[in-house]
Amino acid sequence: MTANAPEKKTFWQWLATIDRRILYLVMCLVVVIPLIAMLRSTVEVTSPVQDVFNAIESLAVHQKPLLVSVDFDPTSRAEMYPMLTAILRHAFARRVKVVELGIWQTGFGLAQRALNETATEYGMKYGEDYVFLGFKVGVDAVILGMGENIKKTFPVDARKIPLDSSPMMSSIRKLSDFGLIVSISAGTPGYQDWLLYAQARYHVRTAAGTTAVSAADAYPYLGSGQLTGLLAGMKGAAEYEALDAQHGFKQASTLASTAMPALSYAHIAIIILVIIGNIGFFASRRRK
Amino acid sequence: MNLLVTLLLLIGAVAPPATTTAPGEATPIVSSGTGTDSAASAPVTPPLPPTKVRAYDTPNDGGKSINLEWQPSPDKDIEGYLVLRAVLGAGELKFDSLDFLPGSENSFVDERADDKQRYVYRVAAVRSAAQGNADSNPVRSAPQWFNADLFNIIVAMAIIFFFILYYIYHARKGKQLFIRRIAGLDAVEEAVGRATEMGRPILFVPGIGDIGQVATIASLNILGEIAKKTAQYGTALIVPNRDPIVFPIAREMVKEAHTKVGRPDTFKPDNIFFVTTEQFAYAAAVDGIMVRDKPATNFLLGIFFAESLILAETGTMVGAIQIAGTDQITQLPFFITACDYTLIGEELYAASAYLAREPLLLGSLVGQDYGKMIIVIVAVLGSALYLLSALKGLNWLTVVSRILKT
Amino acid sequence: MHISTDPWIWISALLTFCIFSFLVKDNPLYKFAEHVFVGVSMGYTIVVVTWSTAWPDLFEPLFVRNFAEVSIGAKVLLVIPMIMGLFYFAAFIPKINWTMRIPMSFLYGYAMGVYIPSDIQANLLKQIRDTLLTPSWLTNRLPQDMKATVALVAHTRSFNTIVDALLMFIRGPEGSRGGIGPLIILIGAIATITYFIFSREHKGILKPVANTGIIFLMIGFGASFGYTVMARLSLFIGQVQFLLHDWLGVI
Amino acid sequence: MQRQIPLTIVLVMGIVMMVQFFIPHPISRSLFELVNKWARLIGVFALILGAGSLIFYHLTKIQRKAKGWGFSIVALTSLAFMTVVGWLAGPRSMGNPAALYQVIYANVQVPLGASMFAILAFYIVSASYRAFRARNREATILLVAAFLVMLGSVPLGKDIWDHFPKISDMLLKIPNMAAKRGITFGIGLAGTGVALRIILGIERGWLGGGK
Repeated sequence: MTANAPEKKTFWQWLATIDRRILYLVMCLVVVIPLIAMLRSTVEVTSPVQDVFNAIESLAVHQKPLLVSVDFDPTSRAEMYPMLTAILRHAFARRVKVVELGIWQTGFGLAQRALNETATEYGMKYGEDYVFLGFKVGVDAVILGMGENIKKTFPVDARKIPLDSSPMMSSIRKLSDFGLIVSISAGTPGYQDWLLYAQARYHVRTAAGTTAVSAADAYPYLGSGQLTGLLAGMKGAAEYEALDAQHGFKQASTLASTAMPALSYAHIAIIILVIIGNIGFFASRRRK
Repeated sequence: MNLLVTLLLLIGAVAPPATTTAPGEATPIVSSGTGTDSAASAPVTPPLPPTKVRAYDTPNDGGKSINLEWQPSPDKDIEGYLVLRAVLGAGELKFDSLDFLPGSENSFVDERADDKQRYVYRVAAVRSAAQGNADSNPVRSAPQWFNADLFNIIVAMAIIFFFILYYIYHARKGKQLFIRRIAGLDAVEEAVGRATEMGRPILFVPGIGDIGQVATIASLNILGEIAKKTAQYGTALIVPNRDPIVFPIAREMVKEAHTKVGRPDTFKPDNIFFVTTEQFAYAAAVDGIMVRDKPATNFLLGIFFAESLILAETGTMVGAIQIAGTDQITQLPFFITACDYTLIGEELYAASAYLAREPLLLGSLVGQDYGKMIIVIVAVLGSALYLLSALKGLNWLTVVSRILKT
Repeated sequence: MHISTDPWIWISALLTFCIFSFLVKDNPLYKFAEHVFVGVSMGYTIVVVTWSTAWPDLFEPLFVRNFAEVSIGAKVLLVIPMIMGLFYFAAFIPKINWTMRIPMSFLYGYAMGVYIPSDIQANLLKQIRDTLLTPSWLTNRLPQDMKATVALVAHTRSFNTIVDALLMFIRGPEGSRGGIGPLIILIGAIATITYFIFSREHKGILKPVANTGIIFLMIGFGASFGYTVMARLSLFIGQVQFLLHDWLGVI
Repeated sequence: MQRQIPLTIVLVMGIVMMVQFFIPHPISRSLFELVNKWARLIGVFALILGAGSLIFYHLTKIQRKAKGWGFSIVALTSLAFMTVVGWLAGPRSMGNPAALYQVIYANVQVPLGASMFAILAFYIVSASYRAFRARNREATILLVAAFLVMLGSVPLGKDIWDHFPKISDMLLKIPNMAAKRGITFGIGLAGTGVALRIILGIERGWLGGGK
């Protein structure tokens, strides 16, 4: 925003004072092009991610339902939403029955969208293959209530259909009927509440997805065996997507896998821009 | 609390759940006393009971809680312990189950005790649906009037209060106190002067914190000092607020500053206004103020989260001098990179004392510096003693760590 | 390509563009979004405070419920904060405008009184305790990691192994805080706090210590900055994915 | 009077709340809850004052036909619409995502917030470009540390040199932790200092003049 300098800038001076809008344009292109071009980087699957995958595979074998708790909002969508769709796709591809709910009111829209999107892809029927319970305030009361009787806590689902009339809910009465709980959690309340109230009290296996920044806090639960598995940040989601793709699930999603190159290039772009700035800075200083 | 209600229901309705029972495996039925497996005809011998079952009121709490401890049953192959409770009173003892614990446990906290009742607890070692019982002493829960676990905090408070008050007292007696220069605060005068020369307003952002956070209080105190200068020079001072409780205080601060320098007539209450409570809506609006009112100087002082860089970068774009300060460690890097001066943590807290040059306030800064010396001494000496506890015969020195435990 | 037909998605998408347009320069689209944002968010706060606090905790028990439902004592306990709250409006009456300091002083005193003990607990005692060198570090971690360092140095083949040895020396195996790490933290924390000493000129012994503190501060701020870059970029990627996926349906 | 009453209230409240911290007895607990509730209820009135200030600010702009007064109409309309819709929804609408004001919240306020937040991705670029110059020793240290951690946090960094993540981890765990501790010690001490000065009435800018 500095006023136009009277004398013409040298090339080196220009390098040191590139207009911020050019920087923004570069950043925008570096992020958007890889996303549209669907570039993908190969990821190694780490064992906490593989563990989540295996747990859902075993649900398919034992004919047990999956509970997915959507504990994030649009602010953390980039990291969390791909985890949600990747897990739902896996479950539907394996014909695992899914019950979804959320303990963040602001996550309602995303939870609904993810479920609708993936269920249609696999031709799942509402009420028979999956149910969306919606959102309810008061985490501990909700989880403990579900531990006793889901229908008491959620007499009707998000579509206002009584749970009694859902065919799949006839065999799912309380938390312990689930084979696995997955909490896609961007903060509190989140997976820690599911561990505290559901895993510790009702002994349902619990896995989590967290943001990259808070993954460090989740590792101890993994070590102690309280968490069955963990997806950490966009990378975790990308790994899960890779697993989905390896197993040939049609429509395997690519949200995270395509975001990884964008993330990498953006980091490199920043570093290059800073280096350019420094070159310009030192070159123009020497000339003076 | 809900947790235990449901737990009671659960245990009352069904058999105590074994913690690690895999689906399909039989859970032991305890209360009936007979084996579940009809094919097994041999009588089951009950396991040996646990010993030394001791119940006592949970110390340092608000009552309604009783601790239970026991020595494990000599039988190593038990499935776990069943904890039961009976009210002592007229008639026969009637035990109700509270919880079923794995065999590795040897203590339990009952948080559903009634302070008015006396209880007896029973811990039963369980094996193949047979149980070996041991009862506790009678016990009653009670609230305490002092939490002895927090004694160390009182001591720490006393030490810090002593140093601060001692130097405030010194200052009151007129002793000269030295405070080194703090660049970011020396720049305040220059920043206010610049705005005056340019005939442009000064923007003061008190952050998004509430008054429960000391950074916000510190920010308001600085606002008072800056308002004195702007009132003297007749420079416009804009203060947008996010917290409804901070907002009237900010307005009072500026108003009082005008009164103090004898310019109450120039106070413009409309310049100190409330925007909205939402973090990013506030940031969006302050960005708008920056680009439209073009302040010559921005003060970003107080609690900031992600909006720190949004505000600081926009301020840089419009070419304002920026003095920022926060105690939010995660946001400091952004202020350091985007602002001209940054007050780091404690510098922000000390700012109003530094600017006001009031002896009493300066005295407290000196007192705090002695507090820092104590911290260094405790950290170094504490480490040394704690390390020595690794030596044989000196392991009582682990007390160092316990003293600091909170 | 499936462009969304949900009007709410369209609204969200267009508002997103309005906000991003600020990056080019201030413009009417941004001003529009900004003012909608301010109005809507304040309205939402008013509604939430009404239905979560003002109505159930104050107005309903005070004015709607009768004395059989809410005792007179309980009502008095609600009248007191109401009167204190009403003092705020004394600001408009010059004669008694000082009374608005009553709710202020109540909140100030409450906040500061609560603050002191928990501040000492969380920011002083706990932090000091976490900084102490522990005997288990001295007797287990340190010798183990030093042995590993020596082994790495002995097998030095390349630059990478030198770095490995150095890392082992500083922080022990990956993910742990071993090696001489705890000692560095203790020294760094002391140096940093020395920088914050105000009542002495940074001369003599204080000067090198405080300068060391500045170095720690700069490494810390740099690292913390670098660590946050990914989180911030993810946010933008999230918004782009929303536009491309939910709205335009191109990915 | 005008100074004595507020000063006394601050002193008494400060001491009571400090002492309360150490008393586990239920009486102390309920006192805390009561004061806490009072603070929340007083906050309701402060919010009314705040809303009044916001409305007044924009009304004045409209009245004076100040620059951009049309947008003030936008702000006031949004505010009024949201408030009325929310009030009409009734006390039970809080947990109901289908209530109109919740839908507006989710589809207007939340994406606006997410977009403002996402703008940071750009600002972090312009801030790094402008400020990360190796001008002096401190700036160079800052720059190098930031580079190492950035390279350590993306897969591409690991592809370039597999030691970047390890170095990044070390920087965050050791020197970063040391600096944080040092700052926190200072904050802990000085925070208590500020709070004590307020309670004792030494720092009383907010009271200012009057007798």
